[in-house]
Amino acid sequence: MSLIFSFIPYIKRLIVLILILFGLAVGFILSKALFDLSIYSNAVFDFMIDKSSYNVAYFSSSLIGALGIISFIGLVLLVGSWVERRMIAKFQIRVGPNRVGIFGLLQPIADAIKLMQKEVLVPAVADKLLFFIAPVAIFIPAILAWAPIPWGPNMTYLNINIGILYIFAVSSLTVPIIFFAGWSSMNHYALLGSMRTVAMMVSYEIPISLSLLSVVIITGTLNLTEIVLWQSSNSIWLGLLIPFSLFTFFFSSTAEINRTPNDIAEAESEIVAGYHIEYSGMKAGLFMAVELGNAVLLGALVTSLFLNGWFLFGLENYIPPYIIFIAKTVAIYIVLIWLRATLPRFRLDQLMNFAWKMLIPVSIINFFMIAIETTIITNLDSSKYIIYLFAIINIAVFVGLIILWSKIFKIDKFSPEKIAPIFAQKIGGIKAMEGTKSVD
Amino acid sequence: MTVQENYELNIGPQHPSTHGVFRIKVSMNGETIEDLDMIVGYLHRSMEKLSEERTYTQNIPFTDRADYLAAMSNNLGYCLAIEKLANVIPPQRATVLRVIFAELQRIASHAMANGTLVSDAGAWQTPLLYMFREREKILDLFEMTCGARLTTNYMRIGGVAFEPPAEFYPLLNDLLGELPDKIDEYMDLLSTNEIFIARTKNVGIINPKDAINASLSGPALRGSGVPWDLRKADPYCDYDNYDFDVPLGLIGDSYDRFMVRMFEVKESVKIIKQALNNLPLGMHKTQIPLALRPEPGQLYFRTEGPRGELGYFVVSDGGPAPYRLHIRPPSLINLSLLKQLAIGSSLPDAIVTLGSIDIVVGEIDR
Amino acid sequence: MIEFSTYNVIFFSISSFTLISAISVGLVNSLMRSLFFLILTFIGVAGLFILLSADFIAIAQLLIYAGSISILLLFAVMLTPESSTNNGNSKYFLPGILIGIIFTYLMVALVTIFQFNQLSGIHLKKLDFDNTIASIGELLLGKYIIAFELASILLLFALIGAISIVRSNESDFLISLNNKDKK
Amino acid sequence: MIELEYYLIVSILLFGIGLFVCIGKKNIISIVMGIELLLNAVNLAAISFSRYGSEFESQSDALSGHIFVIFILTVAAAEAAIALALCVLVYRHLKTINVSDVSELG
Amino acid sequence: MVLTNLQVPGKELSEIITEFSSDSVLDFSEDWVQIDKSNLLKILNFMHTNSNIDAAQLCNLTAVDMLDYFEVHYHLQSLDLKKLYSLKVIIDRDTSSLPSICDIYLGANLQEREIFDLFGITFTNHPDLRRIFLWEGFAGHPLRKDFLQMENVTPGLPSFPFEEEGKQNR
Repeated sequence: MSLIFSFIPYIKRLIVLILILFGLAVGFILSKALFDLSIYSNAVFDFMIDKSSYNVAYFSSSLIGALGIISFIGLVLLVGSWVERRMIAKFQIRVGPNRVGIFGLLQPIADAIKLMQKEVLVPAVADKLLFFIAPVAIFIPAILAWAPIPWGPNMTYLNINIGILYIFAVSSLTVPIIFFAGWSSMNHYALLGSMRTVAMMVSYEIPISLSLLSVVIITGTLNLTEIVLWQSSNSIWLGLLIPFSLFTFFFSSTAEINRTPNDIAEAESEIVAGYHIEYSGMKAGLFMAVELGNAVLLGALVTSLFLNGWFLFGLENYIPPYIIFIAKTVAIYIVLIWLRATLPRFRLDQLMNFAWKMLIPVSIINFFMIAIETTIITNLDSSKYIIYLFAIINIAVFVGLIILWSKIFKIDKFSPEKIAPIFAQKIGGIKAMEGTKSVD
Repeated sequence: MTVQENYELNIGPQHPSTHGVFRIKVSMNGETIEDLDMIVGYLHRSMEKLSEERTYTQNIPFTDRADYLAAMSNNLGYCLAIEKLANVIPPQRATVLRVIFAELQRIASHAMANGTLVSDAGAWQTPLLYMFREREKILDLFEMTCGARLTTNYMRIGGVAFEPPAEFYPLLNDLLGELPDKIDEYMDLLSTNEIFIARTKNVGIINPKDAINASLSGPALRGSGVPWDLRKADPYCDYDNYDFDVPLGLIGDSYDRFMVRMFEVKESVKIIKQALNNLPLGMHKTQIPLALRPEPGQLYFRTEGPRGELGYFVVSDGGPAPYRLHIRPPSLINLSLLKQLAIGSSLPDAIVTLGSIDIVVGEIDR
Repeated sequence: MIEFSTYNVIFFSISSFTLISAISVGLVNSLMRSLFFLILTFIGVAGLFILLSADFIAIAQLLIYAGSISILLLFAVMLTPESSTNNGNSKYFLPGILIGIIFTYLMVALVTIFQFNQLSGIHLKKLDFDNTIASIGELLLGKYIIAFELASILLLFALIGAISIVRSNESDFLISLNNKDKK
Repeated sequence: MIELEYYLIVSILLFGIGLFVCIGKKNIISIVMGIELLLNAVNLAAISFSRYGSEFESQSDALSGHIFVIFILTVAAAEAAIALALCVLVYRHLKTINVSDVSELG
Repeated sequence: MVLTNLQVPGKELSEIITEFSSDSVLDFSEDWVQIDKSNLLKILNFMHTNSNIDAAQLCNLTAVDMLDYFEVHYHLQSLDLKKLYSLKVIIDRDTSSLPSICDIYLGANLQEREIFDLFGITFTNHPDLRRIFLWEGFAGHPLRKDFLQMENVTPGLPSFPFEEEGKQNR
């Protein structure tokens, strides 16, 4: 009997595993119907078109799409915080939340409820209007930026042909809002935090725009869906073709959304919580939710721009394409959590030096290289395999540039190979020290 | 730039990176620190006044509440001082047990110091929890022998309070077995991590002459390369028949102090192994008269605590209680250079420097 | 004559939103709040551009006005500390209102009298630009290439000038920190 | 239907408000804000003309309004940068950015 | 009279000091040398700079309230010669002030502030002499023996709590 008892915790996990597999199987069988979710909004459109005018039909069908995306974001916010806490716990050899619900799955809901019933404190000297508007206003760009993301073959909510520029404009809207959040709470820490964020975000928008520019040049369109189609038609992932843009985009947008290793804004050990220090209750919850939403948004952007969106070597004909897209997004999100769990934080001026002295010049060079390559690809219409040659060249140049640059600017002042300890030959003060110095 | 008045910032008593109730008033111009003022005393219990109304044995629990992260080494220092004053000779087995527990406490306190330094530099407490894994094992060993994990109150005048239980030695052996490669694991995780190097290299550099003049001691002094360790210079508890090395730093920045503490843990493991090999049999405590009355006189006795030179200045007037007991706080005196180090540097650097000097507020305020 | 259709509703709501926030830029007494309403006006004008199906210009407006010029104004307000509180009215407050009203009255009269609709045909042929960005790109680098280059030079001079004016001696934090690393 | 006139009236109102802010405000930064409002009003008028004009033969002619606005955007950005640099300089020397105080030349 | 093994015996230290400045050693015993308050700085400077004494580091600075006078103890150590020197200065209770040694030993700064805070001994030309532990408005100095003016309470512990009379092994 004791044998069975010792298996109790494992039986629980076994049951959950079986449940997940069963769900996948049912989903797979049903997925023939769930392949392309746009059928449903079109059906609503056709139904409404003969009932009333074009605008009302268009509006109601787009409502269905919006509902889909907002529910996905809601799901992400709930499950995301659970995944993040469990992952960081696993990195730190501890268990993470497992009390509330099975495996702690209800922990995010418990957090949300706790935050909601907390009293909302408003500093007396705070600028009431900006103080109340900032947390709400910071959420709008985070959701707006989801519109042009291509989930599936024709499942893009807003298939506008300036997709990248739209995302760039919406993300640059958050900067003044963060500043108002920090400034309006009239707290020294908050002001210092918001000034730091604004300085960092402004100086990291340039590397992002340069890296996105090289993507636009090589694919020829700004529309995200067409970028994904270009990647699948030329059967190469942009992440491999232009690796430096992928690195720049990924690193600079960690700075843009204040995640480690550049979470300067709310650096716990220095300025306690940066710009959202005075917010309590659900307002603080909103700021944390936005940070989580931005992280997953970054994952979605990287997958659609660099990792060939919903294509996975022909797998998309069997599995619904948006499942692949979500899988890739979650993969990038896990990389972000991994960064957050392990890396310490940059100092602000190191961050700025890195952006201005390393990222911008090297991405300009990278941008020229890719311009040359696109002219070769488009005008000389050479064979299809030249792209792979370019991919290899680009990777080599990428590695060479980074090593070259770090040597020129001697950014790595300290070569980090293993350090041999220096032991004292004889015990004493200054004279004894001269002894040891001359020896080694 | 425009001459606006400096930007007052209170890194106040409640702050994640001040290691306890310790307040720094900083006036900054932009990101650079113009002026720094340390405000101490939030944890001042006036231990020295209380110790004048308690007998020598009753004062032992005070000492492990002075530096609550290194209770064993505090007890050791106090008991050795009183034994020397009342010339009580502890049995051989007690001295070796004392060395074992003092070195275990040094490992636990260094794990705490380096862990908090790394989480000050920004890593989300991951290295801290790795180091706490070892610290937990050591604290379990303490709990096994003397019932308490933090304020151990384990040493008595004339020996050690209890004999460690039977299962103490096998547990200690396999802890010592796995500890060195755990240290290598942290070293790979941190010492070659570019961001950690960028954050701690050339931060808070103390040159040896200033370190000696400002009477720094312990890892802060050895970080600047000064080869001074009381266990070698003034061997108490017959440390001289253990062979171990004293690691030194190169230029005295936060990175060197971090590495000095890391290597010191390895040396402590060597010491404990040698101590365990020749642990003599015999009594763990000699009998001392209940009303211990050392003859009038004064004594300044020093031991090498994890944070530096832990001195006890005892003046006795022949009565059962010390006429005057002064504890030399290494944490407080190591801070005498903090102002020069912080002025001119930025706030994150000052926080990392404070973390690398490794203070415990209980010891500062006594 | 204005029948109720979604297009009208959207137009009137966005334009009233823009005008109200534009008015409150002038009337609010704290400079930071007036800056906030200015950003709302920029977003409202971007909405109007979308109604005029000029999608590239709407996004560019959002990006440049609401994204960067507002940050410039933010930094200016921060660098002049006590100014961020008073957004008081100069002594020409009433003449300002008078001039504003007279100007709008005259221009509106001009617009209504000259019947712009008849001049440019009653039912204006609405050109639905569906894809403006491609043709704007060609125009910018085709017909207006000189103006494009001049604009880039102008931007270069303006920014270098602005930086060299404001930058004072070596008190800049980043420089001082770099020198510290170097020695 | 929404005609050209409605858009022109909105841009004129915006222009009037810009004028009011420029004239009626004491603070240099508010005046710069007023100028931004004026430029926005001009942009709006340009785009509405390019949208409702019917004499254009091809789309490229119709887009001339857009090009016009793009150049206004760049000029506005450059002008705002210079204006605010000057404003900071004025503050540094005269400790005030109140327009009526900044009157003597010396 | 107890000596730690690095400590230089009083007699030897007093000879060194008298040979430097004759009248400054007022008294010495096995483990301390009492020097005159007036030329304290001169002696410390001499010990700090002289190479064969080389008192490089100030270990400890404490004060003891001996009911009718204060004793301030300086423990200096030389790292290279591995020697510990302990000096003592006697100052009377009412005009309790001493010259500050901050400019010779930087480490003395905080310790002198602590002595000022707990004993009330003022150190002349100390960089910023103010209370370190207690708040400014605190009346009195706790470590003085006459701090608690209760009538039947005598400072210190006169006898062991459970001891019967006569059997104390004084």
